Amino acid sequence: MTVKTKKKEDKRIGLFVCHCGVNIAGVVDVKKVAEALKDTPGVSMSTDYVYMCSDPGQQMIIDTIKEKHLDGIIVAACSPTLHEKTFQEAARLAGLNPYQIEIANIREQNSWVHSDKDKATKKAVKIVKSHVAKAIRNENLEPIKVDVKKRALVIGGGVSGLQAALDIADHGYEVILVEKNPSIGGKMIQLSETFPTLDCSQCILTPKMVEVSRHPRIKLLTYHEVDSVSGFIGNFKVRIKKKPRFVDEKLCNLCGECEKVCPQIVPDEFNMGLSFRKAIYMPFPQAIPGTYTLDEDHCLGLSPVRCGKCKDVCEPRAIDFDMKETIIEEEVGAIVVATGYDLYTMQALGEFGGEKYEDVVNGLEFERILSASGPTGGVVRRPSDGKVPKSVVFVQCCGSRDTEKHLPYCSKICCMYTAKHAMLYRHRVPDGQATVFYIDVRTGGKAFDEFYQRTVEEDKVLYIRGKVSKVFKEGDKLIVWGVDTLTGKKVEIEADMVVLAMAMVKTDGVQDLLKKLKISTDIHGFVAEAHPKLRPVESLNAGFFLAGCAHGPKDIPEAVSQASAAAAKVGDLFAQKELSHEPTVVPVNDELCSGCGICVTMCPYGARTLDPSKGVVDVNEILCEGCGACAAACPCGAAQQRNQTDDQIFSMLRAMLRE
Amino acid sequence: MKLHYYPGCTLKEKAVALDISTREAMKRLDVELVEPEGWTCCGAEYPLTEEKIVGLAAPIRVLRQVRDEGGEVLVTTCSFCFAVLKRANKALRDDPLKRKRINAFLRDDIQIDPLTKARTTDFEDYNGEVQVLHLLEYLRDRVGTPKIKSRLKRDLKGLAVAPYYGCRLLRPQEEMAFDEPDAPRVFEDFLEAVGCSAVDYAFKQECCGSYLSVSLPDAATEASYRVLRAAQMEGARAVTVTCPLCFYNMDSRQAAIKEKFLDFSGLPVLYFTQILAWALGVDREVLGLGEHAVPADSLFEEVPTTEVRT
Amino acid sequence: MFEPQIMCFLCKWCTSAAADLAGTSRLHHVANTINMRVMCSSRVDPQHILYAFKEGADGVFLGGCHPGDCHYVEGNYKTLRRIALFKKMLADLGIDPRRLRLEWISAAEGKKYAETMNEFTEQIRALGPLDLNDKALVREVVKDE
Amino acid sequence: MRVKLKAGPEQRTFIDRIEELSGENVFACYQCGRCSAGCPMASEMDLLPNQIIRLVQMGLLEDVLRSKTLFLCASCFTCESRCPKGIDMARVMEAVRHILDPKGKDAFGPGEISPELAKELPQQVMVALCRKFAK
Ligand SMILES: Cc1cc2nc3c(=O)[nH]c(=O)nc-3n(C[C@H](O)[C@H](O)[C@H](O)COP(=O)(O)OP(=O)(O)OC[C@H]3O[C@@H](n4cnc5c(N)ncnc54)[C@H](O)[C@@H]3O)c2cc1C
Ligand SMILES: Cc1cc2nc3c(=O)[nH]c(=O)nc-3n(C[C@H](O)[C@H](O)[C@H](O)COP(=O)(O)OP(=O)(O)OC[C@H]3O[C@@H](n4cnc5c(N)ncnc54)[C@H](O)[C@@H]3O)c2cc1C
Ligand code: SF4
Ligand code: SF4
Ligand code: SF4
Ligand code: SF4
Ligand code: SF4
Ligand code: SF4
Ligand code: SF4
Ligand code: SF4
Repeated sequence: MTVKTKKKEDKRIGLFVCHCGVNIAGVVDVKKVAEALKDTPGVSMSTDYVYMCSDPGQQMIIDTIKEKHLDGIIVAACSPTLHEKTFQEAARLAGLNPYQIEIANIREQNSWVHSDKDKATKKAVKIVKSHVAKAIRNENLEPIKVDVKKRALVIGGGVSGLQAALDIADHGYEVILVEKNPSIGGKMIQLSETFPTLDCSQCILTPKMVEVSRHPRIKLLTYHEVDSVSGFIGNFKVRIKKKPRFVDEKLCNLCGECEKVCPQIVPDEFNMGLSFRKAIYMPFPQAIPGTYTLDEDHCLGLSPVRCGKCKDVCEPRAIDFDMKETIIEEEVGAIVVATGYDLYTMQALGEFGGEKYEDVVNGLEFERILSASGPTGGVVRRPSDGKVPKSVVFVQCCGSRDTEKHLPYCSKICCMYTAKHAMLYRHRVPDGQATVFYIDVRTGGKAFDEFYQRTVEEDKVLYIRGKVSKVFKEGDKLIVWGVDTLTGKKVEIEADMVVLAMAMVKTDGVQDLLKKLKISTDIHGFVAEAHPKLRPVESLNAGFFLAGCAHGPKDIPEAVSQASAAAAKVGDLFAQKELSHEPTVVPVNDELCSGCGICVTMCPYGARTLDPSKGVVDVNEILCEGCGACAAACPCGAAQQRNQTDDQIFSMLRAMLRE
Repeated sequence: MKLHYYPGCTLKEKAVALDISTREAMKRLDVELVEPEGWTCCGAEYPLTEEKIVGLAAPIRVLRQVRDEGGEVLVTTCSFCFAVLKRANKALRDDPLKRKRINAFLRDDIQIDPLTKARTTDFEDYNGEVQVLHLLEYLRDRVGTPKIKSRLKRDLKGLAVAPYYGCRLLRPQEEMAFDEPDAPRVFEDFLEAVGCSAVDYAFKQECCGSYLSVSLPDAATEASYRVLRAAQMEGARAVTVTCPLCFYNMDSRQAAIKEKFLDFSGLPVLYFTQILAWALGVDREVLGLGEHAVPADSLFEEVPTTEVRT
Repeated sequence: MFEPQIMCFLCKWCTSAAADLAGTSRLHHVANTINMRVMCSSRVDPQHILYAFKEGADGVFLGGCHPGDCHYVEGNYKTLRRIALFKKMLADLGIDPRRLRLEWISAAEGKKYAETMNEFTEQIRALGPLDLNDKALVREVVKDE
Repeated sequence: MRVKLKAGPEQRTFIDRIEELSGENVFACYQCGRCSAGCPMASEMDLLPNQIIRLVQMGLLEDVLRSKTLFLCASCFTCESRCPKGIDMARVMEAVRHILDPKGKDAFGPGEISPELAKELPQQVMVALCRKFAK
């Protein structure tokens, strides 16, 4: 935001050259510098002092600003990263706008790297001159301020979303949790036991699910989807679509009568299609909210004429065929994206026969086969004929680490879950043979490698270092063609079942959501973080945070840590009364803007949009981070960065280069 | 309609049945096949190192001839020829340097009369203008299943046939680019269009031993046995191929296979065009069944193929 | 000996920090260069570079963060594309494209910074003073005061 | 047996030459072995395809040139179609064959085909074989 500023011709600039003991003065003739600039247009006084940043030094600056009615100052001293804030504060105390302070770096980038006094002095003069040129053109600026709506939206009800929602709610803020499925729980609720401790997944997740559903500050919206989002950090407006469940959650008493009479049989998603459910169903016994849901896509027709059997038997009259899709609107200040992952399709790997042979399954299918609540009650049986498999082959890196035809990245969790699968299988079928084909075993994580070692040493799982080329069926056996690169032998194994460690990929359809949120993704469609090391749980787009596998492959401990970190970041945001933002952004000059839209494509933060009605660009200054890429690209000079305008840059160049 | 067709040298001598059945069948689909004038052997193998690129001259000469005769498409049936022509064509399209080198090479070859040393014809650079299609691809994309179905004269009553792709037809995928190497459909779709049922088996894209048939006959015998047995185990009554070398390995080797692998009882091998021609009503005598080592006659007798009234 | 003038645009997050580090490590180097700090290498418009040449720079240096490390996500990629294109244009304007150098120098690479300054200066020295024989053309392209 | 690895220019030249001839980046191979797992001829080979490429990476020229494998590859491209790093082993094999002693004996020449066999063989196989294995 700009505040009234004097014209450059009327400006009174003060120059303060620092000796920094001998650090500067030992090489640069500081008096000469002060002297040389005395008569530069705009400079109304110049002086030098031994330590500018010392208390007396700062006091001198404050007093001089007041006495001489300075409109701007230049401190020629060390790097701005060191004391820019110090001198801005001093200026503020003297009643000067802090954006009128310029730091000329004559230490790190001059006296400390040169020994020729004459050259260093001349260079210092040029450096300072360039700042004078800039300073007379600086505007008074005020930080941009906005309010914050202290409510958060969490999208996705897997373990990450649940953790984030609980943490934010426990910080004392309201949370809206949107889950597209009939129940929360995500993928974790489908897992059997979890590495590295082998806790039963449901035992540790159900309490969290219940806590979420009972938390006074969490509004749980299952079977809902985000329809659109507008606004910006601190001030989002969200439209949320409620999909009709056709069963009143409050009335349904879980008697299950409807399910008994429903004639429609559908593959059960929770069991990965290894068993069946009805068109009216409860996803799994611990589902939250505890209610039946009528699946419109499979129901015979939502009308008593077509069927209506369920409605007839429902005593509490919970079933309502006339429910319609509705839209809810909410206002929130922050959005956490926790939409999780999916597995790569087995269809993409035709040579493994995953689509052709029932007994070639993916990791999640095997989780259900291992699970006590699964379709086989925890007894390992193969899907085709229910036999207990005596030889199971596990294939790692299915679709992962394949730069050429599939996905180049490592899915990170499959080494661990394959070890878990092999171990659990050996526990369940003690006379069974488990063979794992791997390229590398990657078990970085606390207690992870110990877990893998146990699988090999204690459970005698045979690990073969090589990739499988082909799986095919002969009679009722699956034949696996692999290789042991350690002995250089091509190997063939007869298996009763093959488990493919399919790569983790972005959630199916999530790109539509991310497009609505207008947040950036990486090339694989996972949500991109602001900085891989220093800002790993924030999106580049202000106000968006990320948690769990929406950001990339990870296990539960990591997903939960990230969720808590994202919640903490939301807490940071909400702890502020209002948001303030650097004003050195790039606005638009409506009169010069031709509406070409070039700058729009340059901006990594979506701060610039083309306003079709006005034919010019619209800048949301809250979103602009001030990189200046747009300013450099604008062919019309309509995009000028505050206090680093093209005019300022040109004038600095003149000051530096013209003899 | 006229269509450029490259038979390749094997079809002119050892695999006459493939040539004849192709011509007869295409006639019944209103396509007249014309051979590019003065065509020569394509070289059979696509040169795989950068220094052997003169090997591209032969196939490119053929393609240039097709272009000069006004042809836009060239079809082949033999997988080896197909691979060489298609890959050479793509190499010329994609790589300006190869384009230059091969054209320079061919320019000498055409412009200078070896005797009089005089320039003869005007030469126009060949830049990959012609499209090379395998007949299966042509049938799928240009003729189309509905038309094939409408011309069928015999009902093959779902005869169980195992399609054999072998190694040259689909790989390398980036260059052959007309079906998925590990989950192909084109051959299956063809068989279903002519009234057979396509047998799904695990070895349809495994190599039959290829040219190692000569230097390492035992390995080829074993490789072919694996394919044949897998097809038979899935209930195939015959295996069908597109390539004379595949045919040789799977048909002529069956005596050796039977000697070595006692569980194998023999399985007729047919060119896909023989099935097509038969279904389109071509007389059995014309199909060249006499060339087969494993009699296929019985198959045509035993399977009750009824005439479809038209 | 010819002492070239070299104008350096340094991104605040990486190369300018590297220049500071060269300072704290007292890595002495030639004094022919002079630095301007910008928020991101992508803030630099070819116009600025051309203007620097016109005002007397014999060489122009542009420093940014390594690919993947840009504080503003992909500003350095934008720079890379922009500069590659601009170098072609420079040749048309009669300015040897070698007079413009783009280098990724991270905040940790003080040594690389100092060495690059020395090296680039030598390179420009070898090329000799910039003789803008077609000043008019350059002037047309660059806006003036 | 212990081999002494020499990382000298001689090894480098060999590796560069293979890369240049084949157009493949042999260092892209991460030794997953998938090529060998699916190779129809692997059971006949003294060195598996992945071992060939490994030896090339290590610059062990002699071992590679000595291998029978070079003349067992049928250029069937099964490995190429499944290699996660897109390496075309048939090209690597051909490149190695290319730098074998040019004056050496043909691995398999037309002379080795008996007239009876020649009568029966499809033409293409003889042309192909000579292209692959003869000097
Ligand atoms: C076979 C297998 C075994 C595993 N075993 C273990 C193990 O033993 N130990 C371990 O630590 N980890 C294990 N994992 C990893 C574990 O599954 C994940 O780390 C964890 O589930 C990630 O949780 P999440 O919340 O990020 O994602 P998810 O569990 O995928 O949850 C995402 C949620 O978001 C919802 N959603 C998606 N899109 C939308 C949308 N547009 N709108 C609204 N909601 C949406 C989804 O419906 C889902 O409920 C295993 C993974 C696999 C594949
Ligand atoms: C060779 C090597 C290379 C690496 N390269 C990378 C890389 O390229 N990328 C990457 O992401 N990671 C890398 N890492 C990992 C990275 O170093 C760590 O992840 C990171 O430094 C951990 O930070 P920390 O704050 O947890 O611990 P530390 O950096 O160890 O900080 C702990 C601090 O606590 C202080 N301290 C200890 N005890 C006490 C006490 N009793 N009282 C007060 N203070 C105490 C210590 O003095 C120290 O300052 C590398 C690690 C190594 C060993
Ligand atoms: S019959 Fe009604 S109350 Fe009972 S489970 Fe079904 S919907 Fe719920
Ligand atoms: S109306 Fe639909 S859900 Fe109800 S019983 Fe019939 S098919 Fe099932
Ligand atoms: S985690 Fe292991 S199995 Fe999964 S992609 Fe990485 S290396 Fe392969
Ligand atoms: S301990 Fe370190 S070096 Fe070893 S496998 Fe783990 S991450 Fe790699
Ligand atoms: S300065 Fe950067 S962040 Fe701001 S609008 Fe321009 S491109 Fe976007
Ligand atoms: S680049 Fe400049 S002229 Fe074009 S839309 Fe943006 S501000 Fe307007
Ligand atoms: S399949 Fe490819 S990456 Fe794997 S070992 Fe063979 S050549 Fe190397
Ligand atoms: S191309 Fe050669 S190495 Fe590759 S699978 Fe075929 S025979 Fe084996």
